[in-house]
Amino acid sequence: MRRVGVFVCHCGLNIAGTVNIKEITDAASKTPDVVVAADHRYLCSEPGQALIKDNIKQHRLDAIVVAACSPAMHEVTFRNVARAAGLNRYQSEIANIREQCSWVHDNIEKATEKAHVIIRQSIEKVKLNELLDPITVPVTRKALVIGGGIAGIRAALDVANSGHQVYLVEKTGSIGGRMAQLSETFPTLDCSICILGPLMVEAYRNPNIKILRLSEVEEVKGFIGNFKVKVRQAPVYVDETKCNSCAECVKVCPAEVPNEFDSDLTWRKAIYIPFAQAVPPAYVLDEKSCLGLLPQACGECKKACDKLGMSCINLDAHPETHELEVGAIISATGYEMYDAARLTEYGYGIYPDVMTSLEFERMLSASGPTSGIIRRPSDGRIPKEVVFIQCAGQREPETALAYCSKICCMYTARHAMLFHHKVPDGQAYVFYMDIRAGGKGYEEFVKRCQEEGGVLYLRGRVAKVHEEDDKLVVKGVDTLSGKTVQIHADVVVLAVGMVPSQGSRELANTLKASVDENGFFAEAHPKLRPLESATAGIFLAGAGQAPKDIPETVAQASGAASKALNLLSSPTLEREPTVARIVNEQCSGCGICVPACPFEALSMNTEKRIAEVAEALCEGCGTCVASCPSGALSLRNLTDTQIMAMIRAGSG
Amino acid sequence: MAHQISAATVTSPLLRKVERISGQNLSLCYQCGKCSATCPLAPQMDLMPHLVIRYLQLGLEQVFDAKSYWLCATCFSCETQCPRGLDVSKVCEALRTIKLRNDLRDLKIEKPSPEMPQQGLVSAFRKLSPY
Amino acid sequence: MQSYLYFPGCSLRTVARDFEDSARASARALGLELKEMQGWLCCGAVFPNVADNVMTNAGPNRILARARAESDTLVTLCAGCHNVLKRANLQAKRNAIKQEQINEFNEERYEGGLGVLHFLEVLRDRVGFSAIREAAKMPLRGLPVGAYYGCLLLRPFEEMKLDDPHRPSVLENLLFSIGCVPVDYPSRTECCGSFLGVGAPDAMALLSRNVVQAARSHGAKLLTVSCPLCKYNLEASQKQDPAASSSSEPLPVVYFTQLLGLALGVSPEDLRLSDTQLQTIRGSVKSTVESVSQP
Amino acid sequence: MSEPRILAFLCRWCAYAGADLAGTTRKHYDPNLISIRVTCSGRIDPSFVLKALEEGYDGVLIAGCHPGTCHYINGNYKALRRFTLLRKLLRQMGVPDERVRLEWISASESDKFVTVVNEMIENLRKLEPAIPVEPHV
Repeated sequence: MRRVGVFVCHCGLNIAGTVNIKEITDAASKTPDVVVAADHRYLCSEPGQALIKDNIKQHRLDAIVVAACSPAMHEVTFRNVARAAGLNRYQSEIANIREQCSWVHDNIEKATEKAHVIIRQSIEKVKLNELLDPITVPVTRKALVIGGGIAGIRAALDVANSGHQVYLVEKTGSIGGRMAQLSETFPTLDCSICILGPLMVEAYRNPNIKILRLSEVEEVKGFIGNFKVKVRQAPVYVDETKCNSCAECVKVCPAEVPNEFDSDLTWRKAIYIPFAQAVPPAYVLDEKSCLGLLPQACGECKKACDKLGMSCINLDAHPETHELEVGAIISATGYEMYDAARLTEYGYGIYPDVMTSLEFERMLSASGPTSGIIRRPSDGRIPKEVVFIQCAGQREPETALAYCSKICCMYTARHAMLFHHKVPDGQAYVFYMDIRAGGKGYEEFVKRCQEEGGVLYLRGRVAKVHEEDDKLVVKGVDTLSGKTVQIHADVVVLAVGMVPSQGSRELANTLKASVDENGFFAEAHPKLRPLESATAGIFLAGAGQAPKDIPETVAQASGAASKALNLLSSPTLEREPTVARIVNEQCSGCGICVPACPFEALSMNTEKRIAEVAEALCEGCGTCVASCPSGALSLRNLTDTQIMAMIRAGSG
Repeated sequence: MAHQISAATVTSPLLRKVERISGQNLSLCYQCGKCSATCPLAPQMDLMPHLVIRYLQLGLEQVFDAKSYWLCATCFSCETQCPRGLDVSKVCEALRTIKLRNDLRDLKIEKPSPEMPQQGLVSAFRKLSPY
Repeated sequence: MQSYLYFPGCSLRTVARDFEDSARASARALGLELKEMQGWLCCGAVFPNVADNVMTNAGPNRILARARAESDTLVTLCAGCHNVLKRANLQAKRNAIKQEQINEFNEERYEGGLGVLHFLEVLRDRVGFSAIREAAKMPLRGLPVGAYYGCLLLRPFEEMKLDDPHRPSVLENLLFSIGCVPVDYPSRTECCGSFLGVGAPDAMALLSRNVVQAARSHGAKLLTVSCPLCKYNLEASQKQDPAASSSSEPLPVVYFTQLLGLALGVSPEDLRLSDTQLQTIRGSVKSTVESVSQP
Repeated sequence: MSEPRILAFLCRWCAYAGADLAGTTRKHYDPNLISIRVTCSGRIDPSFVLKALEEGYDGVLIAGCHPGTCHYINGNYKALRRFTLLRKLLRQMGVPDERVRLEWISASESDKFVTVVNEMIENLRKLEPAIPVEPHV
């Protein structure tokens, strides 16, 4: 015989306006095992909570049901109330009579009847709840940051500066990411590498940060507080501790390939420095373009280096696997540009003077392929008329990306103004749909670009770009005047969208984190938990989670770092105890549950020939329970018996 | 006189009728103008294709006064380019259909050339006459 | 000899005999037979573009039903008919309720099961351009041709799925395989004016002239098409063009099958090529060869 | 004739949150629906559905996360597989398809939730009232 108390919240008129509170409170009080039922205008308020506590003590309750708003709102609140009154916190259940009853119905009689059913269900459930306590597990107080862009660097620095060790894993030969490629940043027109460079060096010099370049996460096992990570590092042919960037190796290297840092607008050697400010400041040997590693055929770089007595180059280097133990992981994998060649109406890849915004960005950069002079890729001439097409392949659910990349309005304004600065007698045109300039100083910046740059903004889209006598004919529309327009341009710049970096989806699988419909890392809650993935202990920063600009990225990176630090600050952590449990006697040892578990929490004990649950690994989804043919598995506080009781409670 | 906008605007009988006959959801249109930019006949139209949609969104009967929807050659350029998957040619067809079903106007053809393929004549009758 | 069931359509039996005859002759030269289907009728020229129209679906569905009785594949030539039949076929697959209405109306049932192919698809996907290259005994080396797609072969893209709607290549690849030099010009997928030639000839003429001019200014010596109505519009607009007559000869328009046939060694008479067309072709092929061999 | 009643098993990460959102945005739907919040659609044992039908519910709705978005990686795929088998069983028992539905409803798709519920009730109205499934059949 249980002693249950039922508490019904009016929530002002939110519930009381549609549900007859008196009727359901009376009905609840007559339910078997219910000792007391009471109501209050706002149960979440101090007096409301006091009412519950008083009743628990006065009636010696051993379980409570709170009929109020969704458990997403106040489940924790009322568990704490129960605990404060001396109950086990898992002896509290919520009956959601607001979001799923009073707010969605208007017939008082029907809503009252339904609220009563919902409360009955919760009573049946709470009566079968076990006494549980959170599980305590130890924490490895180190962090792993995946991705060495501005988000990863910021997050790594924040964690490291708090005294914890950080592994910063970067896929390419240098940290710096996309931000290193940019010329100036909006809205301040800071030189991008000038503000990023010092941070890169700071990360390199920080004794708590270990940078693993040319590396990728291969395997992640374990769980929050105790991850075991395997990182595969490609062969490091050039020893970064010895290399002094003398560039003798580059001079002799015979292999030339397009330089990805310059968006393939220039060439680099097979042995190269990713860019002038690269960190670690060392050369990289690109296996794919090297003329002969296996078998060694060329070796000119090594000879040149050895001649100087440096011996930094080891052509026999092998890939290495680092096994790391960390407590928290921050994923900061960033973005890449949508493939503009897929937008066939604009002729990217066919007409050399149709370029992407990132290519134009490189051209604006003083260290870029043209040393900051804007030139037409086709003939090197300085363009006079430039057309910028915003939303190229964006906000197009039927034809390309459905979403808005958020930064293009800003950088396009900047591009148009910088073009005007560099080519004063030139003319820039911008096709736009809306100008989205929300952000500190952003609207002012766009207006300034428009005014100073003499840019002609045309509200509409472009249908087609084609070549005509060494000009690009741009056919578009200005919807404000209702006229179709045609511009003979020298260069067309496509503001293509941001897409998740290649391999994000695979990494998400490895991390057991999920991605959204566009392939970006999914946050645990879009409003309230934007820095965390749904998997405990995996945090998110930067454009790998959603398109965002640099300030937002940096803010999110620091936020994710603080979340990680929160976790690393204590030697142990608590987890929800509502995990799977196995009754050994009932287990037939069939092993069906083992592959059903997505978290490898189930395994076969070969000696006893039964399955075992590793509680620390169990996330509590209950998939194994539904798969168990002998009923040996159950999910604590959501057992089959409880669900059956709830089904019955609802039907009568 | 200002066009009166009210709650009835968004459910105007005209809008509903056009949506039903064309099978298109006009609320998809966000007025980017790509249909007008791509329409080969737009330069000859008195109301740009995107404005045809806009007039309908606002329930403006004056859309029928335009000659645009008679000029639509059903080339589907707009359909191919629309980022939201709308087919403006179907909307034009719906406007023609409404007009033709209401007043049985006859297609006036200057003596067609003997070399005109049948498909041209049949298409014209199907598109521009009530039969 | 591989045989395909084939739908001619009205225009091909009257003003566009040159299209049909050249297609069947080229097919024969490639070892294919285009076997005319039984009991065909007019496809209706346009696919009903409004949602509540059942009647104009009657024609194409009767055709599909009758073709299905003979084969599982139906080949078409005219881009207009192809558009109607392919889309009617797709509708039968996608919209069961509507199909039932149509079948009741027709009292002749079509329940899918037919593949509708354009002859270009047969050439590209079944024969293959490399096989055509080998079979082209008399390649039209260096002939600069503007491939004109128009609308109905490509669009609505999601239904036709024949090629990239903005930058198609099937005609160019065919032209390559028979030695021609396809000309890239911007309006090759733009509308010729279609049926507006009947009710609004001036509107049509503006569009067609734009196509012709663009092709000419990019160096095309002739245009090739897959639709009798396109051909008529492109030719008629040039005849009526007051500006063009003084400056240059009209740009001839031929069907792609005529060029194909010529390259495969079919006689010009069997392809129904006119003297002017033939002169242009021979002139350009010859002159290009000369210009190459001169230095 | 009494109104048809539905029992919905809602995944707490998506469909339950979607149903909450319908509340927050005050989108009304038919009141003849009672929900049970589960951890994941993969938690749902086919016997729950049979039990619900046995208890006299006219319909059962299972709603989980869209493919690829499961909070527990792939619980929804397992739900789909179990559902496919369950469907076969239900057909053999003569239970019309309208009575049991599996839907993917994300936390933001309150509209879809409302549409699915209303549509399902509407479809159930057209059916004969349910004869409770005998547990031993």
